Amino acid sequence: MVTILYFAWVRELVGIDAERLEPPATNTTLGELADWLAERSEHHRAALSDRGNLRAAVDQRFASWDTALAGAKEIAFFPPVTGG
Amino acid sequence: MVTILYFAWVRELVGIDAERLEPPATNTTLGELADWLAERSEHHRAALSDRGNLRAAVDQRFASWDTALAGAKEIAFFPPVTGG
Amino acid sequence: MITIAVQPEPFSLDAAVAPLEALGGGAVASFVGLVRADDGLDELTLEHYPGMTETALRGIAEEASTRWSLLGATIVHRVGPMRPGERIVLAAACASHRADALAACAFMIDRLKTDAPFWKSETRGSRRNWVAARESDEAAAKRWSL
Amino acid sequence: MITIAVQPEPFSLDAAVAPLEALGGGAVASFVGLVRADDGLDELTLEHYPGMTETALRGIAEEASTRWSLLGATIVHRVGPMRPGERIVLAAACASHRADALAACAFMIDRLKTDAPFWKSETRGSRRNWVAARESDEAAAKRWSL
Repeated sequence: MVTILYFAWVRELVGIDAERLEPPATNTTLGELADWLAERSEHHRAALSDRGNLRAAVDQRFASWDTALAGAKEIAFFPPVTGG
Repeated sequence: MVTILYFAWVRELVGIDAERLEPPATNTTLGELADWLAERSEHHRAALSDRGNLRAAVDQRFASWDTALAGAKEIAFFPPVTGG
Repeated sequence: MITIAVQPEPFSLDAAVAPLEALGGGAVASFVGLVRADDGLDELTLEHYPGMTETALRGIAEEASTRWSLLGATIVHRVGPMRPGERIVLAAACASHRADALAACAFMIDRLKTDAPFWKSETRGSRRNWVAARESDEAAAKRWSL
Repeated sequence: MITIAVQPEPFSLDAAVAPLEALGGGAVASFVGLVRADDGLDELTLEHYPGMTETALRGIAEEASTRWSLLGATIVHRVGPMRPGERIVLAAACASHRADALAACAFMIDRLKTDAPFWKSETRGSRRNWVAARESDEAAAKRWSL
């Protein structure tokens, strides 16, 4: 099982801030997982389809779409950051 | 009459912090005034002879030794500054 | 000495830099980012990623300590709702030489803009919108790339 | 808005930057120089040239305001005797953009080291000596020459 977290407008579009899921083993990269999640609902699709405006972290580290997910426990999707 | 001010170790070597003097009209530059002042006493000489380690201001503005003194009211001699 | 704080409460500058000033370094540079009252802004809200935020801020302060000769670095970042004029963030560095403290402070605030998981939303009357990331922030962060 | 203070009293950072923070600029950079306890220093004493000091500091802050887009600049410099760990000087700048505030702050403290009439003497036990000017300060100030 993997914990999926959503932040900022990604969270608002998905409609939930977290979910626990068992992604299929065929999802080996972060990009593949995002594609799979986008199929879960219209809300997921709206939040996750514009990859250019989406960022992610694997186990609390910023990650690119080709990052391998092997062993990942917590994956987060969010907009480009705007702190400071 | 011109007010001459001394600061820091220049003040300590001269032994006074200020004096009011009427320099001869032949002192047209700051450097010439420093030479004339150095003649006033052994203390003045000790304070004002090492020109490389001496700085000055004319009417509260940093000035070089060739600065013309025409009309100057307040002239100060001091070491290189060490504030901040 | 690295100090990281992520908190909803306002912070005092004097209190935040006191531990840095006690390190004997002689030079403390700090940067404070405040909420601007742009276009009638009523409230700015900072959302963050608890856990990852602290790790990211610590990583930024640690990298600053690697790149410059520092005695200490502190980052304080508020989260939650804030009003115009309130402080959002503090990045501060203590060094023996002022150039190190100033450069490290500039580095930390630049990196913080792109490398820490915070998101700003703005409220004006009944309207709320998410702040878009700025390319100028990406460019500012990249100038520190080795 | 330019604020200059030359005073024997210690100063609060929060109080000193509050007027800058009230300008709505969003970015306040500040530098604090402190007395280091070098080689068993007991006391540092700052002598200055009353009148010229204020003019020189104002000139430095005004030049910073000319070179960068600032909403305000503040310099506070203590004079008289100080103990290790005490603040000597604050240079702070407020801007809409952090790069302006940071650069102006660095400029002011560099210039202050060479362009303002202050002289430091150090007391260790019964010995007192005048601090010599440093060539590195001249070099740091010169890098801002246009």
